[in-house]
Amino acid sequence: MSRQNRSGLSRALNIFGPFIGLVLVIALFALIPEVQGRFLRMANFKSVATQSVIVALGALGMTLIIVSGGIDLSAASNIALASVITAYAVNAGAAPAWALLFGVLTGGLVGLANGALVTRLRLVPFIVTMGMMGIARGAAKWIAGNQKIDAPMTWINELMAKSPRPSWLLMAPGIWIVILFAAAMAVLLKFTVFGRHIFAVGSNEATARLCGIRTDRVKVLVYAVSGLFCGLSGVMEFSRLTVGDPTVAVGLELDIIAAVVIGGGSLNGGEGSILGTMIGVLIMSFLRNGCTMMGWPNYIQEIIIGAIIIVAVAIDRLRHRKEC
Amino acid sequence: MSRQNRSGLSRALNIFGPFIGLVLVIALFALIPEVQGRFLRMANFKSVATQSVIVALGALGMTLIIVSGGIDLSAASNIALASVITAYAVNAGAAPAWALLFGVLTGGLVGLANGALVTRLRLVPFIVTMGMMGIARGAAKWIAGNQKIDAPMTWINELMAKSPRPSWLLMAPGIWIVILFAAAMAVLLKFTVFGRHIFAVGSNEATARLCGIRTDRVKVLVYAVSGLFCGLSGVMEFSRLTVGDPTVAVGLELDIIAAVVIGGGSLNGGEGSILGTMIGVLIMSFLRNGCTMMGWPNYIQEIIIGAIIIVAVAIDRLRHRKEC
Amino acid sequence: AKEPSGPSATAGAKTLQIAVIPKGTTHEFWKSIHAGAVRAGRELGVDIIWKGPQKEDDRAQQITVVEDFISRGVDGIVLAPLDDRALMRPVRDAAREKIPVVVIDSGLQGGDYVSYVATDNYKGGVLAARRLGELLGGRGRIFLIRYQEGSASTVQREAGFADTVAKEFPGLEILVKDQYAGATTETAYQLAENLISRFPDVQGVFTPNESSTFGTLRALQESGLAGKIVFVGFDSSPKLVQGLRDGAIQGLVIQNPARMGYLGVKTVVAHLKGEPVEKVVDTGVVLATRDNMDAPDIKGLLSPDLSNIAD
Amino acid sequence: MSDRPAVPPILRMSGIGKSFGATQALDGVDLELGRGEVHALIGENGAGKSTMMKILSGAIVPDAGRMEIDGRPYAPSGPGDGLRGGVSMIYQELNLAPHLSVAENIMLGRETARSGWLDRPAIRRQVREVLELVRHPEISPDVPVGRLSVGAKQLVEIARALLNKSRILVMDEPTSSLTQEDSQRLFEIIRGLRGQDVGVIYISHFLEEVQSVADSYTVLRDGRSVGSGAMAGTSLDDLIQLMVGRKFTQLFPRVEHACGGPVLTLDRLKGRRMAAPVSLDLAKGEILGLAGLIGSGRTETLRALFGLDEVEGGAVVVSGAELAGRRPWARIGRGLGLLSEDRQGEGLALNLSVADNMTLSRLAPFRRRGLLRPARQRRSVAGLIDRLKIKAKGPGQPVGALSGGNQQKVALGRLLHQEASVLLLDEPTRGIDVVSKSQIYEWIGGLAREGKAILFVSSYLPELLGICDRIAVFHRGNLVESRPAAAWDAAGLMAAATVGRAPRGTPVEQRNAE
Ligand SMILES: Nc1ncnc2c1ncn2[C@@H]1O[C@H](COP(=O)(O)OP(=O)(O)OP(=O)(O)O)[C@@H](O)[C@H]1O
Ligand SMILES: Nc1ncnc2c1ncn2[C@@H]1O[C@H](COP(=O)(O)OP(=O)(O)OP(=O)(O)O)[C@@H](O)[C@H]1O
Ligand SMILES: [Mg+2]
Ligand SMILES: [Mg+2]
Repeated sequence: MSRQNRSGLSRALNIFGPFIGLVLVIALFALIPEVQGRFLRMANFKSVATQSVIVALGALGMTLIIVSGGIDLSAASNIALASVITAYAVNAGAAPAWALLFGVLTGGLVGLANGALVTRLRLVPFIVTMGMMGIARGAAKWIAGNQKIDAPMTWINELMAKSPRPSWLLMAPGIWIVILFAAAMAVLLKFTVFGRHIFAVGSNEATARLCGIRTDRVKVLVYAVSGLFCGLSGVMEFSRLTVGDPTVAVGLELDIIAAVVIGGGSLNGGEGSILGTMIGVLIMSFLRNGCTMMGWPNYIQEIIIGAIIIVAVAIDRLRHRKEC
Repeated sequence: MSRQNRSGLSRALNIFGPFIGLVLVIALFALIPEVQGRFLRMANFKSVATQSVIVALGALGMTLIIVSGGIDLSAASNIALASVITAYAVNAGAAPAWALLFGVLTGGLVGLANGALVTRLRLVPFIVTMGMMGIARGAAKWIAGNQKIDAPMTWINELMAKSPRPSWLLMAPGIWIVILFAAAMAVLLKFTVFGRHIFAVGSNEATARLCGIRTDRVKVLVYAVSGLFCGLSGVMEFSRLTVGDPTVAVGLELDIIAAVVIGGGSLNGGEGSILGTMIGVLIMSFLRNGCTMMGWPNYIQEIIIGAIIIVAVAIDRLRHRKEC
Repeated sequence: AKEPSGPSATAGAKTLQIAVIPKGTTHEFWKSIHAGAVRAGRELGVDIIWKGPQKEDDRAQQITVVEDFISRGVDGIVLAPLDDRALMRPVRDAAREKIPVVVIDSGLQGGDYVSYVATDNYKGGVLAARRLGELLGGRGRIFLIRYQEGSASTVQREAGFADTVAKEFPGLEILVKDQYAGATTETAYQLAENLISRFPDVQGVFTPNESSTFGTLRALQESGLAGKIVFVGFDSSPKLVQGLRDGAIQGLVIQNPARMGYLGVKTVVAHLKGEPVEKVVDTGVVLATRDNMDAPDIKGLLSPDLSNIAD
Repeated sequence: MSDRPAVPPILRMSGIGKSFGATQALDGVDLELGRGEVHALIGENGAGKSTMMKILSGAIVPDAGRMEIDGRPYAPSGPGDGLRGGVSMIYQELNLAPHLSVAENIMLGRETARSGWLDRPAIRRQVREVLELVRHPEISPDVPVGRLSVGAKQLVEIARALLNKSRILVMDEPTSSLTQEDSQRLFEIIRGLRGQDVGVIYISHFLEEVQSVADSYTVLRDGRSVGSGAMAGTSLDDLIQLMVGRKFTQLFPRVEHACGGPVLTLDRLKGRRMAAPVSLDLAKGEILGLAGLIGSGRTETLRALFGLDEVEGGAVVVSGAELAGRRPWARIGRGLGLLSEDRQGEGLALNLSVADNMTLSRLAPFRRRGLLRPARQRRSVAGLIDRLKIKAKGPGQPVGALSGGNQQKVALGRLLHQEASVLLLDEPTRGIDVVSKSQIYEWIGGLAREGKAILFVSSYLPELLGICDRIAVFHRGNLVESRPAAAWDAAGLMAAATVGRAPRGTPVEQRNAE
């Protein structure tokens, strides 16, 4: 009986656990009188959500990769490259829909290249994607001619507008896109054979192979899908900036990875969830937003976010230990 | 007989293998008529060696960490912090020797903190050091008051002077320091009990524990030693810049890790060597040097270096596969 | 990239090689300098090698670049130092190797260079403060959004701005003064957005360089504040010029980077030919507003002709 | 039982060869398997059995030879091909994804799905059924496999293999961590499969088991087939003679030794993962066997005793002094040494050399003025390799390249090198061939004669009865009964382990070595 209870409690902790961190962060700022009123407003929440879109899309793909036991350091460069390609296409007169497609596919191609290198050459993902990080960033600068690419405004730029055109959308279309894809990926991970195989590959690759799972195919797919998400994220970045900027998002890969890990992903593979990741993204965004609102200097912000990453993971760790 | 030969060959490959990459890179530029004469000059080699000192010192510590199965993303921030502290101390009127000591110890403390967090809280090193990366960088900016710190010239700044004061040194004292410590660390890794323990912890931590190795102590020591090296590297950075700059070396941790991995280190732990790492450092430095001399645009350089990282590790991989 | 050399290449004599080393390579500002340098190169028949630090704004890397060019043995160097002290030693090394250095854009301590060709950054900040103060009538709540920790030229602009506000417009209240926009447009965008969430009643903003100006412009546009508050920025780009025309930006302090690059190369070549050169050359700053933006001289500065750089 | 010669054999492997670098693991081996036949593959450690079967499953590509299934050529390029070709396999080393649940592991690679969507109810049903089949319905399908004991993990693997319904089922030492009861159940299942025309290849070092379950056999020695035939009419001695090439007489050599005063006392020791506190005494020169079902808590007791698991209460007294330090390094300092039951996960650092693995717990003898002398280390390890008859290229070979049994010997070698005075052996003979086993029993006896104290955990009752001075039985985490070995018999031990109470007045029967 008591065991039953305990497992019920731990299950509850497991479901609500990830939210605790988020609630704590929001509560923290909501309690500071100085910013209270401003912080808790709908407009601010919307703006935080919009700021989160780019990291969130990258993190969706990164979750798949991390669950499969990999890592992708090229995500941020890939985002920059896709944003440049989209701007280039719009600028060259392509229809916005085509430009969007090009951007997304560019991301997908980079991801595919990552996957192919990881599986064909049997290299550790850390190295492959670290190399790809330089390659994609260099390519972005090359294509953009070391400059921002100015592009005429199109409906692509509406995707990240805080006050969306059909006003019944309430939030930027980008946010809805994230919600949609997050739901889709959560279902993919939990309820499909492919999702199961991703977990298996991350948990024990040798076993997965011996059980007849085509581990290489799983990995290539995971990297390719993740690349597509980076591409979409790049399109959103372009939408937000209205220019294609090859220097954008430097170092963002660490934010993306941090979001996944704060959300319970394990860099050893086999663990992670979309819900957790999304909460991780929001935690980071709210922290940045709150710190700026408080007018704290940037270095304080850097220190706090560094500390929070450690604390969040430590709490997650404790939670897991209790459980077993 | 043929077996004997084969194993002899593979042993030769094993010893000279790491050099192949370096020789290839040097040969590449030595064959381009445009820079040939200049590239192969002693003065240029000296200047490349001096440029390598900072990464090399960081990579010495990183090799220990990677062999022990960890990783340190905070290395570059730690270098910046140490350089700021050294400048601060010199500026505040401390004797140069004390300033140097403070710088090195600061690095050591950050390393110690990493080690303590990794072992006490049982967190993955990736996360701990990612958090520490923000904390150390923020602290550096804080201490420096968001500015670089100008400090009067002392003998510390001679450490990285291309034309050293006692001219019989031939090279910057910093280079000698690297050679000295590299030799010491190579001996430590190969010929001491502590070195064996590092390999054991990296190869299988549970086994190490079973064999009575104090795995936590080994890890804390490894991170602390690595921190000391980062501290020293920070002092060298200060010596080179003549100012304490909190924004220096952003992203350098990836260069450092790449050097270790190009040199045969495995991010799964249990593999790596000091010689390999040093060659990895030189490969990266010569590539940068050659590309700059050629006047190639940065994006080309970024792409080339990204590709070289992948190729170098792929070659290493092939070499290993042959062997078994 | 290496430029095709001018008429004298065919003359058979060895063409001079001049390395031009910016702080970074991806801002439009540096593109203009590049364009100016290339124009001077064409006119004088010298090779221009354009090469910035591998990582934008990294002092250590810039030292490496200077050293590598000394190794290569170029004939002269035009350098925009990332640090007024850190670059002293490599510049001295160059002098020792008889390679003259002309410093552009930001200052350098010591006297090992031939000439200093730059904008008066402090004055740029002063101009911006006056514009903002006048438009607000000397009263109001404003942001000073900084660029990045440790960047000397923008620090001077920020100082010029803050000092002038303190001295001439005591009625202006600077709500925020130690927030850094960071290196990229996106980081500036987020910062400005968050600041606006916190202080929606802000009346004026100053930003000290192109990326922070553009990021802030995007944030103002998105929150519907563009044109409603007084916004003065620094440097130009097509989107900023558009903003100026639309009334979203009330003033852009612009420098003359092309001239900086042009004069930098001219000066170093003159020195190599043994001609006397000025120790300090000011390339001037002006304030562009909606009213004067179509005047020919201002127009040329706002939309520089970059067509001659071929990469 | 080749009484149906007309039908083509279900599997024919001929001229199989494979070498790993300089090691020739297999050299022209032939094997035939008939429908409904259970074929035993036996041989010494390192003879090439696992390699042969990995070739069959597609995990390894052979250098030479051909394979046919049902008369059709069969050349798998990966384990996936093998499975689709109708071959499923239980590998010698545990092969599970620790983060996934029992159900997920059992269904791995063969998830019941409707166009890509997992059919959860169907999966649940099938997993339940197969767990019933192995008579362990108490294993929860939802618990992550990483939390199971080794024995339970092995059951999960068996369940997975049974679920596959393949034409050919290969079992590489499936019972190495099972109790006899579970093993018996497995044999029943195998006999059932025989009726369904499935061909089974069975590898085990428990030759009595092999004899009772198999119809025919092939013996490998040094990568060559040295004999095959029908099991009926072949005696154990014949098999052993084929395996080792000489006569072999005594499995349980008696080494006379005397017990002295107590050296180790557990006083209500309670570890974090132990169900109940345990008290016991161990005397100098005594071999104390610990029997019990899987999950009965023997491993947990050893781990708590050795400081690998957190200790919550109680005391450990060694030679009269209570141990203060609770970490393994402190315990090793007091002369304790542990052999882990999980040799791949914990026992060995697979990519380190044999030399490093053997000497890791005591490097001091090779140190002079702070520096190690690798030549000395190698020499001393070479000595151990000879003594233990480990099949390895040399001290420098990575231990991961050795066969399962030889890896186990390396782990044992470490304890010898460590010169531990209290040896905690958790299933020390797992995966070790008969001859080596008797050798190991002899050493254990020898160690006892030298005055070392030995805790011997085993699920193989004959060896407990054969070499222990005293045997204690665990039941659900409690030590329920401890008697001199002579006062136990196999049935009594089984009874005590299953119901937690020894039958009263069990007659002291002749020790049954089967
Ligand atoms: N990956 C490998 N690399 C190098 N050598 C190997 C490898 N795998 C097996 N071997 C060698 O092949 C030989 C046969 O090994 P195998 O595992 O087939 O033996 P086995 O009969 O299963 O022994 P055991 O009863 O101990 O499990 C051994 O000498 C072993 O050292
Ligand atoms: N069927 C099972 N289902 C879930 N958990 C189990 C099961 N069997 C064992 N365990 C876990 O294993 C622990 C005890 O296993 P342990 O390895 O100590 O037993 P053992 O007697 O050494 O068995 P073995 O013979 O397998 O080594 C239990 O506390 C339990 O957590
Ligand atoms: Mg085997
Ligand atoms: Mg056990």
